[in-house]
Amino acid sequence: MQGLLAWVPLLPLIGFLILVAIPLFHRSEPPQKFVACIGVGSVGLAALLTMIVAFTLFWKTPSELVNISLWQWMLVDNLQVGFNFHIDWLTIVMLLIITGVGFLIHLYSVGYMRDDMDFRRYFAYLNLFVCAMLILVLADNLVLLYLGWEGVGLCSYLLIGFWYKEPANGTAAQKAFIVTRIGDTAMAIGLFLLFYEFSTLNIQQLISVIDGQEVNTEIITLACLLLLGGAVGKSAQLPLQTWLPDAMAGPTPVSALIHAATMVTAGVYLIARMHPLYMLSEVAMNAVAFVGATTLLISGFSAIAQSDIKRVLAYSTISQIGYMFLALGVGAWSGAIFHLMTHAFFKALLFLSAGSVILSLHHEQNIFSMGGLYRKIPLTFICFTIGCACLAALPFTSGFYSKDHILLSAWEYHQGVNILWLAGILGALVTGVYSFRLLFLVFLGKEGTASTHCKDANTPVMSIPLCILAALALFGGLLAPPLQAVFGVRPDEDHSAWIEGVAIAMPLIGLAIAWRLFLHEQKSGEQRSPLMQFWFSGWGFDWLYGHLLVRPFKYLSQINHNDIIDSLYKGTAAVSRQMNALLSASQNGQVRWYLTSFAVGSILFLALLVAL
Amino acid sequence: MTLLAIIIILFTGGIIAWLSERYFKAGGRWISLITLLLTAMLLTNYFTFIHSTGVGTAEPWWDSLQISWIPRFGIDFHLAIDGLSFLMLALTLAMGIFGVLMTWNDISFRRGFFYFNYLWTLAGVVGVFTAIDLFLFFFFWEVMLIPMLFLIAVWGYEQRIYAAIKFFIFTQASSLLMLIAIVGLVYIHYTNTGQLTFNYNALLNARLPPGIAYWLMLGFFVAFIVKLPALPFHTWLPDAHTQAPTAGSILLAAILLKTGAYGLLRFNLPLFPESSIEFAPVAMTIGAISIIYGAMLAFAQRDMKRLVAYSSVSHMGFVLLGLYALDTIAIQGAVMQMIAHGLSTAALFALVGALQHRLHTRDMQQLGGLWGRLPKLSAIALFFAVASLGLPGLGNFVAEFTVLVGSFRTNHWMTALAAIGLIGAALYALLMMQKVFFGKLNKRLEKPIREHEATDLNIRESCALLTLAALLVFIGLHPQPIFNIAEQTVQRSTTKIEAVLNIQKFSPEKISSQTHPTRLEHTSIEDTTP
Amino acid sequence: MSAQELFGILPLLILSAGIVILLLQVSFWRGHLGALATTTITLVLAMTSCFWVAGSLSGATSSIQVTGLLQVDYTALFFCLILLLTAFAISIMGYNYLRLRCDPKGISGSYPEEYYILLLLAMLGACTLIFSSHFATFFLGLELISLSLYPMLGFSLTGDLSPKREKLQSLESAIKYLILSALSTALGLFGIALIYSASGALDFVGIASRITELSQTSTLFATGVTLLLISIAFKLSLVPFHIWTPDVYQGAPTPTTALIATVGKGAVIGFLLRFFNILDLYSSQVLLDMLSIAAIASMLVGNLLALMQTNIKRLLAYSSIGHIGYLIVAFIIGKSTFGTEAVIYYLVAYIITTLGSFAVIGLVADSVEEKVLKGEYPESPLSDVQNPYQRAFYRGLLWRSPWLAGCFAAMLLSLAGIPLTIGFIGKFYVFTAGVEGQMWVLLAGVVIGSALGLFYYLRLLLTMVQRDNVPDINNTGAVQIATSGQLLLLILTTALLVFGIFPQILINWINAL
Amino acid sequence: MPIETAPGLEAGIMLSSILFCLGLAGLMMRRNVIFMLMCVEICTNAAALMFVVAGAHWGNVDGQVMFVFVVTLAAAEVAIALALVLQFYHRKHTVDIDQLNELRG
Repeated sequence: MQGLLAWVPLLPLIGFLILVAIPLFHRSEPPQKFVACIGVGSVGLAALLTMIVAFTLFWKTPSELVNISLWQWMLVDNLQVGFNFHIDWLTIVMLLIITGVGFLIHLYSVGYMRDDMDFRRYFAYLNLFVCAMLILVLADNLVLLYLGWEGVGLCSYLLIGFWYKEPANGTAAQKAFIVTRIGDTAMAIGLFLLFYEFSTLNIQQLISVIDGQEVNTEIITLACLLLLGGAVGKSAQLPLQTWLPDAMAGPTPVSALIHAATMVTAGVYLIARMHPLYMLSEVAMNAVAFVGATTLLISGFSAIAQSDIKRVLAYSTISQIGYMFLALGVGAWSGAIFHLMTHAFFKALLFLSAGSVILSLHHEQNIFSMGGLYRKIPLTFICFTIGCACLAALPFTSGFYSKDHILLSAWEYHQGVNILWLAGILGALVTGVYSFRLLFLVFLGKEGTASTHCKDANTPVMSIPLCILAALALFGGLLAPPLQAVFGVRPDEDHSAWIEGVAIAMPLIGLAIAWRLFLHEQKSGEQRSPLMQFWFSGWGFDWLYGHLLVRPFKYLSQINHNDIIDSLYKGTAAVSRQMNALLSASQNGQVRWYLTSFAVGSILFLALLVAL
Repeated sequence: MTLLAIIIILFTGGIIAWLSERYFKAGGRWISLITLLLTAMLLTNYFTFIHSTGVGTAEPWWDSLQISWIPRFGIDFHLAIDGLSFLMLALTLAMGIFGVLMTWNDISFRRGFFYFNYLWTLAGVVGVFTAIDLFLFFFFWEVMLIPMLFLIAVWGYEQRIYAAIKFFIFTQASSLLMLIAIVGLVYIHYTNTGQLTFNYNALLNARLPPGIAYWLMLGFFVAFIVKLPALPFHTWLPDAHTQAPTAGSILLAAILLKTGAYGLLRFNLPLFPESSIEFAPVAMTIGAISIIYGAMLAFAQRDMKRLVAYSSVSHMGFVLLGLYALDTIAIQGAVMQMIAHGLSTAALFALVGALQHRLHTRDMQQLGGLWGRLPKLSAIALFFAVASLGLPGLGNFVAEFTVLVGSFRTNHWMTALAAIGLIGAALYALLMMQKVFFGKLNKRLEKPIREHEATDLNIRESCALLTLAALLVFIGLHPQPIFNIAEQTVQRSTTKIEAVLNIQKFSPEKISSQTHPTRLEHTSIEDTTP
Repeated sequence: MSAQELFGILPLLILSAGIVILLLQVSFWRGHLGALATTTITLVLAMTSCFWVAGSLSGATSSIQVTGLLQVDYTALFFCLILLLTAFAISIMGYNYLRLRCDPKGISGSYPEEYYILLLLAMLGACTLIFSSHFATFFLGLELISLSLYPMLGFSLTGDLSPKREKLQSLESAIKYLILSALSTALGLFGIALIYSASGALDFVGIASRITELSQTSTLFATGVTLLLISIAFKLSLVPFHIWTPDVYQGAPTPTTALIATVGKGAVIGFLLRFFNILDLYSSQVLLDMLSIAAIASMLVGNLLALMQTNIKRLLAYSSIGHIGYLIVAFIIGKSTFGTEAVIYYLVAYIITTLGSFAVIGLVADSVEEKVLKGEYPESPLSDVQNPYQRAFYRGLLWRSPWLAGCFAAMLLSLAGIPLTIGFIGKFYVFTAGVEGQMWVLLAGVVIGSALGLFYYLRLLLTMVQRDNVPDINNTGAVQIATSGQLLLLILTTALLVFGIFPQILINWINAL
Repeated sequence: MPIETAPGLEAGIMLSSILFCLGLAGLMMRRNVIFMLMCVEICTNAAALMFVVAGAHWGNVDGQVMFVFVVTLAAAEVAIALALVLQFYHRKHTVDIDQLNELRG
């Protein structure tokens, strides 16, 4: 039965292959319906399969591990890497999110992309992405995980640059790929280090090895930090967060699937997966927590200053993943995953709603030219509101449960008031501000310039996923994933009520601030105070990296584009030519000069005779 | 005999192709295709050996042929094949066929002579990969250069003479050093044993004084890394690649560069284990720097072919790094890289050639936005671009990963440095995609496209390229057969080196700078498959 | 002088007889073909006699001492054979050259037959030089070569159909060579006189026995040998005594150039081997150092000079300077049998290749000359493209005359030392010799020289394969060369390839000595 | 073997060396081809003198035989040389060696 899970990544792959291979057999583009059937159907089947398996597994003893060996991938010396899947509840939760949310987004895409020329290419990429993401979470070893890891990166690149005719999109795609690759490289080095130290890259074996023996904490710390590098890159955390806002250049459903629900949370998954390793290293844990805390604040503030609807959501994604990292850093593994799940629901919902808005406004994304849309697109408005509520963690939404869990864990971790907890709380406030600012600016208030042309673009294929996601976002908090088998059970502690109170109060305060500041704000998005400008630019990270890394690199490679080493050989050739000219001058055709040279040569030889 | 037959068929095929020019204008390509298919069929004779190779078999060669050639010097016409040779031969012939198919209509000037040179290059390369008499090896090493020289000089682009001469002088001058080293090795062996022979098997046991051995090793090393090419001897490559006709670039990239790597593995490591150990840190540094430097220069290029050429420098740096890590995993990775790089870069050159053929430019400033007009070509280019940036699941990743994993065990810092090359690879590969295929259609291209000169890939080209793509995917997902075939050869190199290392361990004054902390024994856990 | 002694010098006798017969023949009956026939028959007979004599040398008598002056042994006979073969080839080249330039029916009536007499005389000198075991015969042989070379260099002067420019150049080369060669002869003589005054003997064996009694470092003796060496270095055009080479090569009629480049050098090398061996000069480190320095200088200077040269004859002259430098590397360990073998092999390679290259150049120039005579071609070339001695003329030759160009390409590759050609085996010998003698500096010189050499050989080679401004398919630009010339080229190229791929054949012959 | 080291040998060597150098110097300095030929003759004769001196020193006739040889060959050389000089004059109307420099480079 569990063997069927091997089909889960395979189905989208088959979908991808069919979609890609069509031009080989067919001259013209196939009809959209066919493409949609393949693209959506494959993921739908995968989702169905996952649910069935999950359902059957749910009734078994939770500790049961399942391994699926497909084939031996690499076996060289003591490097043994299998193409094997490892399935536990963490995997299943991830599978459910990926296939479930993925299916809904696929479905939504059918409507969203209906007018696009490259309909088939879009679904091909999307299917490939799902496949890679599934492999990432199914992998039983780090190499296979890395395969999925890079695979999703590639799909992310392709989909960000999907509308390739606009050079800016290409630039954004490149940026995304290269920035994540920097993280990936760190992660790769981490893998080398782990293999060097433990002679295996199988996750379960690694865990059992470090369980049994005294291990060198420094090595573990280093390895954890390197893996964190990978996670930071993929999950757009400090200091590699800069790519995500630009990644919004892709189609909106892509942002929903890749840059909100699934791929960007891969870092969280990685750390959760490797948690026994992290638990051995205090330094690494703190690093994770601080990365999360800083990121959630920085990007939260950035979100307040944005004017593009998708960029707001992008910064909020970074911020929410920051929460997850915070959770990981304080050892709240299941909290992190829980937040991952709820975030997947409500952020997908938000993005898809935003997509509806954008489509309805004919690809207008500036929130300052929106406003008062609640009447024109009510369904979207409702969904967006639900999403915002969850994002801001208003009580009894799914976001509330998961975020509360995290904040409590942060509190517990240091047994009282601490910087992590404060960051979390402040973050909750900021979240409230920017999420409702967005809601107010887009849907309430006066009509903007673009709102007048608004025409509800929702078709049933778009509405249905929106509704389902809205339901999930509202009630997902009840679906706490059964992760005790993976992360162990943590004793519940009683908390004083005021902590809970603060957690509940913060979003509401945020709501109030947003109400006060933004409901009737003048539509003057262009003029910002210096602070806002600073936040708008994402705290100047792009500028910093541009001057620190990109420009010097480009400059260096440009000045050397003729290859300085070649001039060495060119110089040799020039010297040879010079000597040729010099010697040729000696062949001047004058007999007496020749005689002289003969005489001088003789004298030289005789001198040699004396000298030697 | 099969080996000899392969070489002879290639040589005669070349001559027939030349002669046929007078009677059929297009005869050459059919004859070369048939010749290559025939040799490929002959090579399949050796399939039976693939499964029967076990490590530690007394007889290392699958098949060998020894005919006395110049008894005055103990030189034999001695061919032999083992796993490594087999892989290289398979790559050679496959790429040969690929090259013919991809450039089916490219050549209009003296086709017969073109295919003569083409087949003779291949014959020379086959000789290089199978010769185990050092003199014969050197002989073939040189023989393959001359037809290549003609390929570049006659059918190349604007600066072909310059490029051809540069290519030839670099390789030839360095190979003279190798000749000195070969003669020196034989001479020392001769003075020690009184046996004058160029036989590889015999010379493996030559006892060399350490100082001299180091110099001899350097002689070989320089010749091989010029061919590889690694810093600082790489500068012939961009010129040769850029100016060579497409088929020539394919041969150069896919096969000729591999002869350098092959030589390092076949000759340098087993013949001079002590010196290799001593030299390994330097070689690894060269490898790592080549990786970074090549990537950086690839990024700086405007000419698409130069970009791919510099990317070759970068990729072959991995081979050097892997080989001199002196570690089984890394060496296996290097072998894998030879094959994967051969496939991916050959395809990239073929694609650039296809573009050049259609649009008459390789300058990336004059290209752009081709995806909309040439979707198949662009999609395939995308595939090979990501292959060359080392996307997991494709052959290059397996190679680079194993190289890095293995070399990390011997030299952390160089490996970490080399790993940065992975970022560089992403930079140039994506830059190429962006400048050529994405973005708006370049205005300069509107004319050729409108006039239907620029058509998308046809069936023949698509099939050839997709076959390579499929191969890359196959070795990316299931590289084990290749690892198994190469295993025996790699083992032979590493056992010699390990033996030396073990000796050095017992003499404390000779401990090398590398440290080998005790590693945990590999524990195997049975997978529970439901 | 016993019968055996007379038998031993049979090749010399046959050559002399041939000369006399030819002289008589010419004075009674002028005829170009007749003269050629007599010459070739003489050469063939002389070659046969070489085998004959060699056959009798088996067993106890490995050499025949002919009075005190000449010594006949296997090595000398082999050299003799090679040089006679060369002369054969040169006589064919000469025929093609003279055929177009001498017109006995013309106004002034220029006759070509003397050329063959001079050729045979030069061969007599060369063989004498090789057989010599006494300074008198050495001097005689050397001067015979030189004296017959002077008129041969200036032979264009007699051809009344030769272009004016060619005549002037020929004259210039003759006078230049004469003056310089006379000086070098004088210097060599002075050296011999010094040796004589130091040792009191003029035959090599005698000197060898005396100098062991004398102190090894006798200044007089050493100076004498050095001066003699300078004279020989001049003949071999070793740096710094190379400076005459390009001018003389360029100006001379091409067959003469071939003669001076092959026989002129081969005979001297043959003598030098014997001289060094008998006198055991290999034990003198000073001399070897001197030779090494000259060799390195030759390899570098020769190749550097050739680098940008556009005149092909000058280019080959410079390259021959380099090649003699390589040869000296092998020569330095010439004491061992291997060294001798290496020298001989390299020399054979050098002779075949040089002969072939000059044959190509000469025949191509002849074909142009033929067109000039027919009025199809301007007599004084306006541009380099029309001048058959310039590189530009060879542009695209492979497409116009594939076989001719193929032969020339093989020659060039051999000169560059690329496998499949005899030049490679020769270079291999040089490397082996260098390694055996552990002469790393010299080897470095060889490598650098070869790398430099590659540049200009390849440039010439690649000029021939250039595809721009290739005339149409209907072979309008084809170079038509005479049938005898084609045959000669074919034989030379075959030898070059056969000995390059199966060197054992030639090695066996050399080792049968 | 010399019976005794005759005092004349060194003197003879000196004399012939000086002669040789004189010839060489003249060769380098004169531009007239005829004079140059004469200078070559001086050099050759210096060597020939050396033979005679050495022959006298060792008391055997080899040196004198060589002298005859040398003189003969010098004569032959000059005969050819003069023929060439004649041609030179015929064509260039000068015997200045410096006019002979077409071949170079």
